Amino acid sequence: MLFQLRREIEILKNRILLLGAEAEKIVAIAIKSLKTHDVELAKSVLDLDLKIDRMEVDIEEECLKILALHQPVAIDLRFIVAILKMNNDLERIGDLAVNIALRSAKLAAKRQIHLPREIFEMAELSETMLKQCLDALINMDETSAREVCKKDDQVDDLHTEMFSTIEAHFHAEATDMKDYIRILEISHQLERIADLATNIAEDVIYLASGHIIRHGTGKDTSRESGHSGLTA
Amino acid sequence: MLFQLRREIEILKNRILLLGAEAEKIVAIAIKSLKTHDVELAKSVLDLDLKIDRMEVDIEEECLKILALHQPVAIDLRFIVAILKMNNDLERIGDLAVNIALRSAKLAAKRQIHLPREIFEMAELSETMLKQCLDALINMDETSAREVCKKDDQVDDLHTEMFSTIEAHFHAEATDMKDYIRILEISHQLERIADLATNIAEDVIYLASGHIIRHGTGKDTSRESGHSGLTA
Amino acid sequence: MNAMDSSFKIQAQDVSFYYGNTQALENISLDVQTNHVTALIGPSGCGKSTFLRILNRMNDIIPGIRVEGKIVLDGVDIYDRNADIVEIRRRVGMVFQKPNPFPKTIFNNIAYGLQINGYKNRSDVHMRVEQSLKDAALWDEVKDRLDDSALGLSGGQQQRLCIARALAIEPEVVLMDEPASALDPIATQKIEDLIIKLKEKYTIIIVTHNMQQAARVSDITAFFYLGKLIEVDKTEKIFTNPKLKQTEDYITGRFG
Amino acid sequence: MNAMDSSFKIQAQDVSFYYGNTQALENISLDVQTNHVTALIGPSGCGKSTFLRILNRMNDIIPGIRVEGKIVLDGVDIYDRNADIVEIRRRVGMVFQKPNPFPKTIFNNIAYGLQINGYKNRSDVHMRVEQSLKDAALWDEVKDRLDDSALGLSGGQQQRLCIARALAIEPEVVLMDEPASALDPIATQKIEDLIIKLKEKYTIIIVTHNMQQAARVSDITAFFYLGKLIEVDKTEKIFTNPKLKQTEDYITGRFG
Amino acid sequence: MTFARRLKESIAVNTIRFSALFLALIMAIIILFLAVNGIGAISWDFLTQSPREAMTKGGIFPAILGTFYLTAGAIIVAFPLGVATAIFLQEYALEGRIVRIIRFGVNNLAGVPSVVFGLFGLAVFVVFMKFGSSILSGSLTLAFLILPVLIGAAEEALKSVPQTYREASLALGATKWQTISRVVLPAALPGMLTGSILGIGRAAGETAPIMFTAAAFFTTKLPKSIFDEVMALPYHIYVLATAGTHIEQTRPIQYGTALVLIILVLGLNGLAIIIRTRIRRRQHR
Amino acid sequence: MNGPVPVKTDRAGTRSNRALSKSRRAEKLIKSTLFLVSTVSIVIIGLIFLFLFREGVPIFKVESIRSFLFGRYWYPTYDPPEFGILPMIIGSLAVSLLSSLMAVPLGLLSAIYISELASQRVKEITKPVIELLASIPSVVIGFFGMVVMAPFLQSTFDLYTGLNVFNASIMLAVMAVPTISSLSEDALNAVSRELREASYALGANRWETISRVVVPAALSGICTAVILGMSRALGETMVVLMVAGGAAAIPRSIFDSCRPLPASIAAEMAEAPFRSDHYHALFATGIVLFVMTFCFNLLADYISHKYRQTGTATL
Amino acid sequence: LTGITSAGTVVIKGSTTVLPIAQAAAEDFMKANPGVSISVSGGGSGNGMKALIDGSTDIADSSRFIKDKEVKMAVENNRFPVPHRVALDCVVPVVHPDNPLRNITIDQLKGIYSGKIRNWKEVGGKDKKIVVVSRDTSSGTYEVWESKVLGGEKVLPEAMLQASNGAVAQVVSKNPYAIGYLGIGYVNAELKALTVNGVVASPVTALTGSFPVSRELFMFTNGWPTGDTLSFLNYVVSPEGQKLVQREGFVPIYAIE
Ligand SMILES: Nc1ncnc2c1ncn2[C@@H]1O[C@H](COP(=O)(O)OP(=O)(O)OP(=O)(O)O)[C@@H](O)[C@H]1O
Ligand SMILES: Nc1ncnc2c1ncn2[C@@H]1O[C@H](COP(=O)(O)OP(=O)(O)OP(=O)(O)O)[C@@H](O)[C@H]1O
Ligand SMILES: [Mg+2]
Ligand SMILES: [Mg+2]
Ligand SMILES: O=P([O-])([O-])[O-]
Repeated sequence: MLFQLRREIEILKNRILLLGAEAEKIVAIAIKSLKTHDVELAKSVLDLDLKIDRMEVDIEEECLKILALHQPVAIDLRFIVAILKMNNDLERIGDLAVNIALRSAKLAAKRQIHLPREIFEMAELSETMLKQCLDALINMDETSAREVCKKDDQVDDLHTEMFSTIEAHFHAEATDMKDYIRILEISHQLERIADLATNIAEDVIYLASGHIIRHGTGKDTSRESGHSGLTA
Repeated sequence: MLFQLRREIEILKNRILLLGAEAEKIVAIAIKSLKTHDVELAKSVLDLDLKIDRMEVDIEEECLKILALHQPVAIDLRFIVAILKMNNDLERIGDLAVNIALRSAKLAAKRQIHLPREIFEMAELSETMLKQCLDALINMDETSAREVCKKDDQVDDLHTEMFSTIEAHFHAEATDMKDYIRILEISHQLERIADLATNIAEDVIYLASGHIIRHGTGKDTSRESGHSGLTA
Repeated sequence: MNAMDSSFKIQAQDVSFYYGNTQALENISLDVQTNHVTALIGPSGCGKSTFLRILNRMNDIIPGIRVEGKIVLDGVDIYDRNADIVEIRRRVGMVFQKPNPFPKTIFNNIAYGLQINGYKNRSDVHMRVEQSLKDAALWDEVKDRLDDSALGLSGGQQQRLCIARALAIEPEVVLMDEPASALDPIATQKIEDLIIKLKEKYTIIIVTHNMQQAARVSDITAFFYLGKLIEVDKTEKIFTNPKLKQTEDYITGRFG
Repeated sequence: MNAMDSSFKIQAQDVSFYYGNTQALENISLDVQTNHVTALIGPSGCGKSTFLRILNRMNDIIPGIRVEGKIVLDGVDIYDRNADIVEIRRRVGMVFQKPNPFPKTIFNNIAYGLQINGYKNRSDVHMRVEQSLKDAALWDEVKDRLDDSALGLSGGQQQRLCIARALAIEPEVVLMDEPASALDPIATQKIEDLIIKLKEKYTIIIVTHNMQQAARVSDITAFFYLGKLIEVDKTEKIFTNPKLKQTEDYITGRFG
Repeated sequence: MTFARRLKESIAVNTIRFSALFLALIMAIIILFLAVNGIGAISWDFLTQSPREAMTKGGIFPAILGTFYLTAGAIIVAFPLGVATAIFLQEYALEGRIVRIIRFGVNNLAGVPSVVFGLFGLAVFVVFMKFGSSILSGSLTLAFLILPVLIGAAEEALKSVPQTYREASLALGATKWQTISRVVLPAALPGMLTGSILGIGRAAGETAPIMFTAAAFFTTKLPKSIFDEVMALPYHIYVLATAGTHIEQTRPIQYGTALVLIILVLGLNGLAIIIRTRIRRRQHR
Repeated sequence: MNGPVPVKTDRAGTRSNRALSKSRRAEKLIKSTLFLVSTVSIVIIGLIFLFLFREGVPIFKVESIRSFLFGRYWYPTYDPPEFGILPMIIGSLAVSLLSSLMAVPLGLLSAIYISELASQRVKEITKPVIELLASIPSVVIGFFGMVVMAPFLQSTFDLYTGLNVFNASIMLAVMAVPTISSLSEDALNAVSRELREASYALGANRWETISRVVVPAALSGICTAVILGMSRALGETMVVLMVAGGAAAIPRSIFDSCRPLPASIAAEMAEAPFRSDHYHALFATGIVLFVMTFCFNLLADYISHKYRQTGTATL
Repeated sequence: LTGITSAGTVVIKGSTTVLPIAQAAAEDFMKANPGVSISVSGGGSGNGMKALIDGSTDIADSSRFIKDKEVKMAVENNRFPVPHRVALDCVVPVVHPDNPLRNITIDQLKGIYSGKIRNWKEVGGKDKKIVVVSRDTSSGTYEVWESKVLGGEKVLPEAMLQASNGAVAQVVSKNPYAIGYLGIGYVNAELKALTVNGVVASPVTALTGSFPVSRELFMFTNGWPTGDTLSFLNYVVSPEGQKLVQREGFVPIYAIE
């Protein structure tokens, strides 16, 4: 039963879920700091990010180790490769959360600034997406992963709206332009977090079905029950 | 001599270099379009990006195939994993170049806008870095890869300077704020291209030496000539 | 039954095989592509060797066997009553699990097959011996000792000699039953590299219980289980993303 | 020479070995950690088996051998003049390449070692037979046929029986010389899984020429070449990032 | 190891050693005794002359020659039969009733006491076929006596040719007979030769089968046809030792003849053993 | 084959059909020739049976089978003659059993010595020497027994005669030991080294390994060796003819002389008038001897097949 | 298919008693006639007769006269045995030289051979068991012994039956307790010939018939011999031949100087 490989994969799965949890947490903190203008909170993400970085390196080494020692094929191989990519994505999410937090720390000084409604909608959406894609990973749930992908469009739309919203506010309030740029940047980071969650969801789909759907290239042929191809 | 694996790795190397070349090209085009205000040129990156996306997917599948069929270990395994990551990075560079081009297309309408000197410096630097990291890959040249990493700091500094520069201009000229945001965003993309080039350089270092130096975690123990460790 | 197709060298059509009363193969249909390496994998006793040996009627020497269905070689059923077994075996060469050079000189090991097949002219024979040794990537290692006993060669060299011997009579298909399982890793590599080179000229079918080997050398992989052909597909497909759960379970070791 | 260390079960100190006049091992120093699996890899003839068989003095059977250096088992040199070979072999068990059950019943295969080592009490023997079969993950498969001949078992079962036989007399170290090389992939998996389980209780040293196997089962890998120990390190290090180019070349197949 | 275990081992091992030594001693005594007593009688004349003066003088040349004819005749008949039978059994026959019967025949032929062969030869060749007591009758009797030895050796030789040689040859498009004649037989031939040498040794040493079928007490003239009787070494020893009026006077001749026979037979066997070790060594390479 | 009719041009048939059928005919011819030749053994066995019976059975017109087998007196030339071969049967059994008692332990132990204890050098010498001894002609052994052993025994043990069961048994043992030793050694040798190593690896010493692993694993081969050795002793002619003494009475001690079956045949065949009752009786004695050795051989065959155990595991 | 008739070849078979005579005669005859090849085998009188009947020998030696049954069979086979008396023989009781006994009576011999006398002391020797050595019951020598000594009694089963006169000589000469009997030609220094009823076995007593156990030795041919066979037989009965008979220890058929 390839006992050892099974065990290693189980461990790896746990670790990536832990990393996912940390990524959720860091995003949540960053957004909370934005909402609550809590500079201390915002600064706390830095430590968390360091931890995430370490976890990412460890997971990558673990993947490499598994590839080298157990030489997985088929589903196992796809799993490791997917983990490798998710790992990268989750680490990026950590970085993005740091970006958000740094900006919200700057913004915190200026409580009067109006944070557009959309930004919170986006925040909420991307948090959900992140949660959902990790759940999809746990359950190898293709359907739920596909939902994540759909939600990404909403986030993109919201981000596009942001420009107009911000511009409107900008002209109306004429506050420090830098702050608006910051808000825009936060929106951008959220959009990217959503993107990365989508990537993860795509990887889950790939894992569960064996199809790459990224870049819209998904060649959708599904499993058959008889035996295949070359014979009569 | 594991003939087949050698051959596959050779092919893969060529493909990643091709992809690298395309990435250089798309970045160059984007920057040129920015300089020359050439909307058509800017739009041409979209096709190129599509091509890059396809190449990326192919390379990833190729890597997967090699992992599955040849089950490389040690240097060969590190190479494949490094390629997997570079592949991702190069594709991202393509995306970033598209972003630049899209913004430069928007800016093209407004020739009067002053593009800060730094942006071209950054463009030049990140182009160089990209070129250099790909050369480092070809030659497995750790030294040159480490130079790339150093240059990244310059780019980061330039990007930070950009904020002030832009603010200064902004107040002086009071043009459309959107345009300045665009310029800022372009600067941001360039900074990210430099980051990705650095990533690639780091991967080259990893490949050549076996050490992960990303996130400053490089555990630097170098090869020995005697035999190691556990014994007396 | 599908139509004859010239890109298929051998077509097994609904083949069943019996050792006495025990059925060893059940309705196998498999088309072997010309100039490809086809690997047969599966757990021990699943019928890989049996199937392979059906293809050149090597099983005929076992008493009490029965074949049903058709094995079509270039459009002709080799189990036809009028088929010339000897000629079939010439066209469908075979390399065995353990290197088995004849206890003759290196030269005569190869010349034997030629003489049997009517090569009389000495210089002809010489030429073909040299050529086949070159094809088998052995020429450089043995060219100065053609008159030494073949038994003095190392295991890996012996196996390449056996391959050369099979190639000398210009077969169209080469069957290999676990050709590297008796060899150490380094000799195995040489054989694997050779197989990949040989497919330019020959159609190769190889049985291996080393899945990694199948992965490395073959273009097409066929997975047998309990006498049935479960799945056959491009090797990279089988090893990255097989269609059937059974195959996936086998190659990832979730089996048994 | 380093000091005795209780986390090392066996310490080879500057060991050289000769078959008559030919030197097979040259100044090997290797410390084997307690409750770890140590794998010995290297090309054919590099001295893996020789080294392994030094560790329980199995080489003593061969005439004309000579050992230099020290092999220290729990702080005591086993090549000391006063060493009790029989006792050493009881403490350092061995499992061989080809499954070699005695032509006795399953039960007696295991009981033999116990009786020899002075277990007289029948129920004691019974208990230990059952325990060791359980340890070797074979109990469920054979518990209803303990009185059948061991030769009726499949290859994989036979090999597990041999492992059980070795475990029954409660050795501290288990040496395994290519224990799965005669087995099919599925039986091999079972043995590999077993090895990993066994390391909780035993110190295991395994010779294998299947590098993947070494990668899968071992904690520490030692690479031998031409009678020398080239590199020894954590297995994951050896297989992802070995220190020496020679090792890297061997495991990536750039060798020879 | 407990003391009891050690003691048991050393007693057992020493008993075994002692028995082996004892056996060696007995054998050495017999051989040495014959050699010491026989060596004096052996001379060039002894080997090349006929017996003279009521066998009390002269040599044993007719007996040597007769033994040669008998064994040569036996091997000429038995070798092809043995090899052909072995080939049939090993290469052609499918397991089945016929093979079982043939094998049964061979196995039992091997166990037939030599005196029964003598009876058989007497009844069939001498009497029934009217060959009389002659080289022909004796050779045929001996041939059937050694046939199982030859079949056994030839079968072993064929068996030791790896099955894969045959498959390899067939896979090259050789016919069955080509395979046998060009691959299998050459590989098996040394083994078959060893077998036939062993057969010769056996035939040369047998007395009972030729007693009624071929052996003459005395003849100086060398045989002219296969229908002549001949003297033979084993029989010569027997009659010298048990018949004749001058037994004590012929004692040296008896020892000498025994020694010659032993040297002949052991020589042949030694040859077979040497060939066999050569072959084994070659095969092990 | 359920294959349909072959398809048009037959590439597989590049050789002309005539050549093909010719070579097939040749192959067939070779096969049938070999078959015919290989039946020779069975024919011979058949002939032996046939002629033994043809020449032997007529005696049973004169003497019942029972009184032939169990009669205690052998007076073939008296009037009326008595044809009881019980003394001969018992003589045969006595010498073969006694010789086995000597030869089996000696042969077995020396085989164990050669295969298990002797150094490679000693082994390389002793093994062929033993095989050589197995081929010493029986007449030579008989000669030795008669000329050397008999007077020696008689004077050493103050016997009435040195030509007796004991002497014959010793000489037969000398003949059988090499057979038993050599065949047993083969059987021991066939026990794989792996099996021995397995035992050593469990902490067994040499004697434990020999007695509990090696010998049991070789037991069927050893049994076959012993039975074949005994069968050889039973059928051996010259030794008993020259050494057993020739008394056609049931021996009462091992120092009595006796007349085993083969000796009786060999000694009297020459003198018996052609196709006389005596002649037939001797052939009938041959039948008895033949049947006895036949049974031994069947037994050996049965044991070697039934209990065939290979030393190594079969995969 | 009978090979015996080939020119220049004479085959002789039969009695082991006559064997030394035939061998010696053949040797000398061949020396004188190098063109002739003679082969001599033993086997016993019965065997010789059998060979004569089935035509596988030219001359059948016999230590007794042909039996009725054999004549009948010969005639059935169209053979006509012709006896040629070639020598006389005494069948002499012998003991080991160490045996103090010198003389023995026919009755004692009968007692010993029929098993009624089992100890030497009963005939005046040491207190030792008598080891009885006899010829095979089918031999010519035994037949003489049976008729002249045993007189219809059966030889005791424990008697060591030997296949030839030589063997008897061997056994007796090696065994101090043995008694045997054999043709006078086989008596040698290692044996002690006993006088029977006080009569010494010798050519004279044989010729005169005073030795109780004497007999005639024959060579039988099929019909009147011709060619080399005839010459050989002539040689045997010629004075030179009879000298050989004497030399071999037998009694010539006529007195020679
Ligand atoms: N000569 C034979 N007679 C009877 N059954 C046989 C014979 N050869 C093989 N079989 C049976 O046929 C089945 C298929 O055997 P085959 O040798 O083809 O398996 P395989 O896939 O080659 O296995 P492996 O990997 O062990 O070589 C097995 O169950 C085997 O026991
Ligand atoms: N009994 C022996 N006598 C002499 N030389 C030997 C003996 N056994 C092994 N050798 C030699 O010692 C060297 C090491 O042999 P060893 O069996 O230890 O190699 P190995 O690494 O186990 O090889 P493999 O992978 O083929 O089992 C080889 O060169 C071999 O030829
Ligand atoms: Mg197979
Ligand atoms: Mg080894
Ligand atoms: O051999 P016999 O003279 O006694 O017949």
